[in-house]
Amino acid sequence: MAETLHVAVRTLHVLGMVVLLGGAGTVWYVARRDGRGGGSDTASSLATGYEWAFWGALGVMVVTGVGNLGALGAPGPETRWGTILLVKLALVAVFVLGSLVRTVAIARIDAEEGRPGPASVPFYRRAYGATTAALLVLVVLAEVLAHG
Amino acid sequence: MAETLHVAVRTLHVLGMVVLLGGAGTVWYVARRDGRGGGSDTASSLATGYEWAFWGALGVMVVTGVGNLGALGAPGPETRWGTILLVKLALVAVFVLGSLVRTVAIARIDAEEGRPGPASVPFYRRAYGATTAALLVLVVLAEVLAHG
Amino acid sequence: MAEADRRLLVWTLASFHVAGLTVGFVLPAYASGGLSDVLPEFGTVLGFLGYAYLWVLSFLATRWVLTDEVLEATLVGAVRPVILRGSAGGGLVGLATLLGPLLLLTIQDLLSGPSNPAGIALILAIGSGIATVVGLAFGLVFTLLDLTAVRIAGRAVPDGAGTEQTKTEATVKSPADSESVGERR
Amino acid sequence: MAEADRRLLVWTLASFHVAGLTVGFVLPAYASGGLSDVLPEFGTVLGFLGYAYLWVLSFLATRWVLTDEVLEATLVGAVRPVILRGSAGGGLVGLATLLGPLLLLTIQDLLSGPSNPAGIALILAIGSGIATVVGLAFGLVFTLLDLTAVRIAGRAVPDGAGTEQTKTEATVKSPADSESVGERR
Repeated sequence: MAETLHVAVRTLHVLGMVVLLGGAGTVWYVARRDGRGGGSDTASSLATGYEWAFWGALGVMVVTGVGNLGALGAPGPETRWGTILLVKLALVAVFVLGSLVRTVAIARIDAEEGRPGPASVPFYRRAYGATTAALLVLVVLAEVLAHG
Repeated sequence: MAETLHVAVRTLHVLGMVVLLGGAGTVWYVARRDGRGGGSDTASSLATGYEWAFWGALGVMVVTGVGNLGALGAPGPETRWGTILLVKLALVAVFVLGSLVRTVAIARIDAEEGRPGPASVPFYRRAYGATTAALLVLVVLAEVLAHG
Repeated sequence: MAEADRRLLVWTLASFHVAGLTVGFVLPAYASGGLSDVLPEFGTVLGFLGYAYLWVLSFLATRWVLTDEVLEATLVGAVRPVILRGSAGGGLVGLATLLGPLLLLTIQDLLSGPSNPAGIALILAIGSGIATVVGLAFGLVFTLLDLTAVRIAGRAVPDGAGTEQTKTEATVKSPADSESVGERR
Repeated sequence: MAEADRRLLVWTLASFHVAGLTVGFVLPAYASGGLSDVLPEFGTVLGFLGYAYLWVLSFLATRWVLTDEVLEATLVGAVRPVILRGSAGGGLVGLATLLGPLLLLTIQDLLSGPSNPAGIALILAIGSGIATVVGLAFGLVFTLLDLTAVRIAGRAVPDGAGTEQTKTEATVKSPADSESVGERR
């Protein structure tokens, strides 16, 4: 039973990351592709959908992440493992704050322009490129913590 | 060194799944959303991009998956772990065959209709819904194998 | 702002408050070495329920804080309304965070008649006061964080989405806005 | 079919052939219990390189098999050209799979002059023959799998994308097709 719960928590943690990283990567890819063509409708409508999904998935990540930490009986902060975890937690904190800015900016773009013009494409590209990069670093840190 | 390699292999395996599942989920979500609205341009252009990414990521998944199996020194097929692995491998085989059909169908839709009409939306929805569902099952099996 | 965008903001800020609070607790708690002892005893399911409870409280409070008037006022640069309301919302969340679980734990005792009503009432009053003040403080901190994010986002978005411009555009464009947004979702 | 779609098909089929071959080997090998002993000795990096080598071979062969003519013929229902060419491509891949690593392993011996040229040539000839025949067989199997997938896909796609219709449409629409595809990518 505790086994099953633990596997479920881990699975949810991975699926949460799939939503966060897969979504950010997709929006980034579409914004890059559209930037060359001209239009930004696809990127914009995907971005708005992503922001909704993002905060749901982030909640799942936080709660399953902490749950994992508890179930593992994490080593202390003075160990090598603990240092990496501290780095990861700090990066998570920065990432969450940055994502708040990103979502608020997206909501502003949606509100101000009925249909976002091509002027917002560079912003999409930068914002989702940075989000993707930060999440990639977090995945690497998570793998190091899980198996390193 | 071997440690680092193993973590890199695991990370690639997770990132490959992010591409496969994140992408399939996104196309499915967009096809569902567009189906109500009418147009299918976004779903179609995303789907074509996804199929390119899919086969690259699948190769990464296969090679890192087998690499993992080797590095783990997998238990034999008669254990409970081995039975789950066999189920997973069989599902992977079916999934790969099904994905081949899906990609060929997408290539046909792209080739036949200059701009895919709304008639293809139900196909997108079914195809990517099934892909997403199969990948979800594979993730659960993978988590059970990794930590169960 | 169109209704759809307000809903996205409420959803985002409510989720951010709980996630930020959790990370903001776990980080120093782990760094100080105390978390490793406490966390395993907490229980996974209990943790999930607690998080969900906090999220619902945060959602209700954020929605209450972020009325159309407060949002409009904030976007044109007035910070007083949102800070006042945000702190008050935080206080309510703090109070509910204490009372909800407490009620759940003591419901049986309360129904069977408490042994010392006056003593319990006193302890409850003191506890509620502390919880409200702590909630107020957190509400203030998070409101300031939200405001900072709004400021930075305003600068990050292209074509200088200034505050005055926003006001007029939001007023003029409002119907077209909500139409196209609704169409896209 | 437009050029972009042919490229997607080549990329997809080449990747499928290697992935399918690998899964098709690992599944029975693991079920029989032999894999657990062999695999750990194989080495991760060597496995990656081998996979990449096979992929390149598969890509070259698939691109060689899937010329415009073969593809057109297949789409109107003629299976002979693709089966013949597919099997031949498989044979070439089999041969290259043997010779590539072999050359790499024996390059030093070859340069310093082999001790028994005639014996080596004989062994090489036999080995090449076996590798080619095995490759032919796999080429045939995978070509049949590909054809089955094309058939099923033809039925799954809406508005009955029949074979004759495809031919004419592909001819008539070709310029518009490649334009819009290029624009979308």
